[in-house]
Amino acid sequence: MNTKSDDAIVRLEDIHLSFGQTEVLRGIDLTVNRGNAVSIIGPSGSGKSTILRCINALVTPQRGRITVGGTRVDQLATESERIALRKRVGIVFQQYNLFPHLTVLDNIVLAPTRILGVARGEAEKLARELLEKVRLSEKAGAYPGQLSGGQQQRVAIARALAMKPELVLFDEVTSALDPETVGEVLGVIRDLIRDGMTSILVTHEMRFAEEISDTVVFTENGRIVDHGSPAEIFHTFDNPRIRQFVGGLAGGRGTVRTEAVQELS
Amino acid sequence: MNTKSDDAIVRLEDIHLSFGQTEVLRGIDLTVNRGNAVSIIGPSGSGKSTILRCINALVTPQRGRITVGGTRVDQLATESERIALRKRVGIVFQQYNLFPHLTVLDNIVLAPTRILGVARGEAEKLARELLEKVRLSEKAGAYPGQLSGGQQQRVAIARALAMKPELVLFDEVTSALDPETVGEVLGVIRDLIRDGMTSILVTHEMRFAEEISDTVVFTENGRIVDHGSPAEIFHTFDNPRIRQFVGGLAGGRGTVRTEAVQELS
Amino acid sequence: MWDSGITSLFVDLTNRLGLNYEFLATGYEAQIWRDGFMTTLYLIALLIPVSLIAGLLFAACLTSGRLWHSAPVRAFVEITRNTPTLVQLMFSFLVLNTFVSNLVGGAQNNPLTPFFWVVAVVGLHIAALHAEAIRAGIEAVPASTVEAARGIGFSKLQILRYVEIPLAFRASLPAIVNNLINLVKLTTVGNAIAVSEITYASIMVWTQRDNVVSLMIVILLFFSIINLVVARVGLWVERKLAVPGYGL
Amino acid sequence: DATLDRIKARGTLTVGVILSGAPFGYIDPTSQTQKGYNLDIAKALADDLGVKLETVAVTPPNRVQFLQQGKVDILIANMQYTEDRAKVLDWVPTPYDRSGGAAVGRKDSGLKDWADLKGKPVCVSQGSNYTQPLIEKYGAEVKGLPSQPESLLALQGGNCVVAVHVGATLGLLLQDRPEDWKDYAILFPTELIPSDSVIWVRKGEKETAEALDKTIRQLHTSGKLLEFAKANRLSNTEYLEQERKTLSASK
Amino acid sequence: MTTVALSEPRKSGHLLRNIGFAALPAVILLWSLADLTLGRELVEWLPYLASGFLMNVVISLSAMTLGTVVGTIFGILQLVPYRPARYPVVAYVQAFRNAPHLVLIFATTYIFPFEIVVFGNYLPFPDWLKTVIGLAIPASAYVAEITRGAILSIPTTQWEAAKGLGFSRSQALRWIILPQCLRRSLPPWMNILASITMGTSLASLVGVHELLHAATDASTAVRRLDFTIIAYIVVMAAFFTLCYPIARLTRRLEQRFNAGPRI
Ligand SMILES: Nc1ncnc2c1ncn2[C@@H]1O[C@H](COP(=O)(O)OP(=O)(O)OP(=O)(O)O)[C@@H](O)[C@H]1O
Ligand SMILES: Nc1ncnc2c1ncn2[C@@H]1O[C@H](COP(=O)(O)OP(=O)(O)OP(=O)(O)O)[C@@H](O)[C@H]1O
Ligand SMILES: [Mg+2]
Ligand SMILES: [Mg+2]
Repeated sequence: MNTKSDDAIVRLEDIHLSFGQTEVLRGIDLTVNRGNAVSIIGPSGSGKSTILRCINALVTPQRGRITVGGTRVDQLATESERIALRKRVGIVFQQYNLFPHLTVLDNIVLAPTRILGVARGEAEKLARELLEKVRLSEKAGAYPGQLSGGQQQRVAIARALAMKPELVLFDEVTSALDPETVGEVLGVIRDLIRDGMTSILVTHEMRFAEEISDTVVFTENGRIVDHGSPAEIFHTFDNPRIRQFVGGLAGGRGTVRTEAVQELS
Repeated sequence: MNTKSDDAIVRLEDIHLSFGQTEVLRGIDLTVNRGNAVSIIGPSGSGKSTILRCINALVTPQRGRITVGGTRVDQLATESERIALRKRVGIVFQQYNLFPHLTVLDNIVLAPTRILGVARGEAEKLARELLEKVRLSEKAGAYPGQLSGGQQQRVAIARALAMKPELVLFDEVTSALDPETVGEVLGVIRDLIRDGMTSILVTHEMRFAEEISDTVVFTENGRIVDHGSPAEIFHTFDNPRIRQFVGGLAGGRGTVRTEAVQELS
Repeated sequence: MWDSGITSLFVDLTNRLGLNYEFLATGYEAQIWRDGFMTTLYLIALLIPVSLIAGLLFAACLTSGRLWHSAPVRAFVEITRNTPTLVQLMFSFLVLNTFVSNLVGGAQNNPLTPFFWVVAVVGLHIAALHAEAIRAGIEAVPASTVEAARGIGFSKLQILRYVEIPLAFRASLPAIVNNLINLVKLTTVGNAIAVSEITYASIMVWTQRDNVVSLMIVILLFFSIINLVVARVGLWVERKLAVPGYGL
Repeated sequence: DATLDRIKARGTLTVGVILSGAPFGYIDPTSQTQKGYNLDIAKALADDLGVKLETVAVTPPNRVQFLQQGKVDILIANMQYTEDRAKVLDWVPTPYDRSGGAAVGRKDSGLKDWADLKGKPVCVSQGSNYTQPLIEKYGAEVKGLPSQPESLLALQGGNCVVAVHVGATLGLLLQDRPEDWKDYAILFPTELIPSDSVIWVRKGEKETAEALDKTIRQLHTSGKLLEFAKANRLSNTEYLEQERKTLSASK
Repeated sequence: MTTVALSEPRKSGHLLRNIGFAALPAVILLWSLADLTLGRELVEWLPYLASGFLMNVVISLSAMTLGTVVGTIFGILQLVPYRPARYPVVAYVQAFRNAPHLVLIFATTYIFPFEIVVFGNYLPFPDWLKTVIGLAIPASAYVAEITRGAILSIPTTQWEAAKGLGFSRSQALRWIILPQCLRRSLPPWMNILASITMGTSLASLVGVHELLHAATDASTAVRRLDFTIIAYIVVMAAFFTLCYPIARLTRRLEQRFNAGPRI
């Protein structure tokens, strides 16, 4: 089903996962190649976030194989092995990402210095470069509470990048933002993907997914019901369910978002 | 400027009011005849709520005369005189303001029994009639927290009516509601006005204002910049400012609301 | 510390107000009383860090998610909160202390003094209250912030150290300051086991001299001032740690 | 004067008694009433005045307060005559007992005399009149506990080398509960400030004191006091016997 | 995942709490059975101890009643716009919130007379009543703070709605604001109740016949070391049995009010 390739950095095979009684993932297969961007779309509760959390070893599936850059994630036994994996896989969530008691700079510097043991000076230098990349150089000394949602989310991305991950996971990073600030965050992600960052994105921004993805995956009910190039998924509409889903979103808030995206490109 | 008539129940003449440095009302003249419904429309901050609060003696203007059914409101000196006025003039606010510790029935019964000294049995009888009127008979024993916003607002209207006021003021009673419940509240107000209740409404629901008002007043910057019949105000568009204001609202959320209104009529 | 001239002037002046501080001019009573203030201050200075450190430990146990860590602390918290501190203190000093003595083979080997028991009982009692406050603070840290930290690769301990505790401490600071004010007040129970803090010293004086009102005024003033200082310092720390856009 | 009139007017004599333990005062568990030597004296005084007796339990820290406030009319509370007390209170001249402090401590403590207590921790009850001599004369480090049981527990817990209380109480305790106290003894042969236990009244109440004095003398001469003492197992009745003789002789 | 982890200790914690509740009485029972002479002494003294504990309950309830009435009034006074009425009350609250209970009990016992003259009649003013006042003073200061906080936490729109209906300030306070405060301030009020109840044991230090004092009396009379120890455990068990359910109820109410949709 998936394009098997030696360049695969992430490979999920037949992942099954339940929380108590509820089956959340019912056999997920997914391959992501180095340098690619994969978007996961699908209705709420279909298991999108859970897939990302499996890849980052935040949850462990009951069945199936997960390989991330040579590591068998499903077989990691100890917390320290899982931590070692997480250093290589960055993740950015929808909300409350930043540590509110630390300045922007300290938010970014904390993990490299405390986890990787990088010297403070070096970590700060990298942090400032990353802040430049996410266009927030002037906010280094601000606290998260003083930033808009979009700015916070960009800092969260910079913080994930500060660990120099091989792969970054984005879980609906713009869902909690007001329409005005969605564009700036998506702009930053677009730049990163153009620079060759491998990434998996869960998103509701269809236009954006279409624009930046190499592959789009549609999930429903814990299964991947369709996948392919953006053109195949968004324009062929083999699957009436996807048509309905994408159509519904585009008619609603999709229009507003698209403008914001285009503004920045 | 205003139609002077002996049947006037409310008359405002040259009302000026400032909060500290900010001039909020800069010469308001307004007359409301018994049995009429007057809508006040205008941009946010133009002083609409303040006009209502003046009529109800919740604030006292620095200059001008306010007469409500023979009482010189601007000259009321003591709190007890103001309270006597408020018994005759009901007001319903944007935030429904029900008393959360009392049931719906008790919310309605409290003021008549405690302030007017009506016997409990009689007050309850009236309350149940009013609940019937606002179509909430079955909710008499519920607490406000168990009701939807629209239901709460209808209870608030019933509560105001329980004092048998000569006049009811409505201050954007639907602004805090979700679109689905706007219609039911407007439906109740429409019925009351058709039954001959004198009322002044501050509202953003243009279609509704057009439908039920005898007079529409447009305020801006603490002044009444235009007034007339709904047809004059909404369809002649002498005033470019009003055209812009009404147009802007109609294009935005106006459409959604109109449906809700029509559903109930 | 007190020049005798000033003392007698003070005694004279207050005497005219109908207050009786004559004992200040005498021998051992004045000494006991002055030492009482120092002992109280010393107790407070010692108890504040003790209660905070023990409170942190308790909170760590309570939130560890391991039953064998949380259950004993939970039990202790419940007992200490629901029985009078005075009785706890007398029980500890008169009963537990004897057990300790027997354990170490006689009272002469027992290094535990009444002072120790006041610090232990009051300190741990307040620590239990701190722990509850900190636990509430830790539980108030948004789960997604913790998950974000996990996602970066922080270990459980690191998350506690760099994220949860700093945030929980800020959130629980008002409650902690309130507990510290209680701590200051609680030091007075020490008199029941002959720790010569200020109320003990005052009892020693007024049992001989019938000048309760005079002493009471001073004690109330004394505690008001200490608690004013504690509250002020708490407020200062709160301001110092305040983070824009977070909490109150 | 005022007190005597009031006692008569009310028909009750209110006596402050201390329940610091047998033989002087304690609660009897079965009847839950106060018993002891002090109580017997109080009863005899009330009977003699022809009024009812009302007793109020007092503690060393509050007894003087209670008397001065008028909460009690007189104090029969193991309070020995001292010059300091005589400055603020009046008293009934004839003592009803003579006692001093005894020190109970471990047999192996090696303490031989009061002077050995210098610098050592000593337990007493709060407000005890042994505090001052222990500190000023013997240089002991005094620890005042709320009452006698706490003081004795503190002794057993090793918080002080000796506990100093009224001799008779300690004597009886050691005698009655040999199991608990087998390692302990009254250490010093002499008593601390042996002085006369007197009945205290408010300052200026001379008449009351005189009236009561008459009764106390009578109780001495009639042998009643000695009888009470024996009934309550006071260990040392030497003083009472002697007093009985001298008073009878002078009569 | 976190939610899954959390629910586990909660269940066993529940069991633990109920076992814990019976632990102290169980110790007493087992010990009394193990040494029957001790058990007999204890049984003999139980009525006396119970009469002492009744005093604790009486003092605590009276002090809370008095403290609540005075505190509510003071809490309202702290918010009146007239400074001469407000400042003394604010000073009272600040001073007595910070004063140790013990010191206040000492103060009231020693400063107040033992009887008061009312129209030439001597009314006794017993010690326990002085303790009631000594504890009612801090209780009223705490209640005042709670009341003030609760009134301030009621949204101003409620005042406005009441005013709009024609309620006067005091009517609005009586019928609308205070009833809402009641629910908000119930949990903190119960915390004070527990704290004051525990404070009643301090009355033993001024010679009031309450439980701890009764236990001391008993120990004095029995003169057995093991009895003294078990008496302390009885005292702790009594307070625990009284205060623990209050604490549990408080926490339940807190959770319900925090989670509940209304208020
Ligand atoms: N820790 C958990 N315990 C129990 N059930 C969970 C847990 N986490 C997720 N679930 C359930 O698993 C299902 C899939 O959740 P998931 O968060 O992966 O969906 P999603 O596709 O990301 O949805 P959304 O678009 O709303 O974020 C949901 O039904 C959710 O309720
Ligand atoms: N109590 C007050 N103190 C100071 N300024 C006030 C007060 N109440 C209202 N204002 C100011 O008076 C102006 C008019 O307020 P008002 O509430 O009457 O406007 P409005 O037309 O009802 O607006 P909206 O549609 O937003 O409700 C605003 O600028 C407002 O900020
Ligand atoms: Mg999700
Ligand atoms: Mg308004």
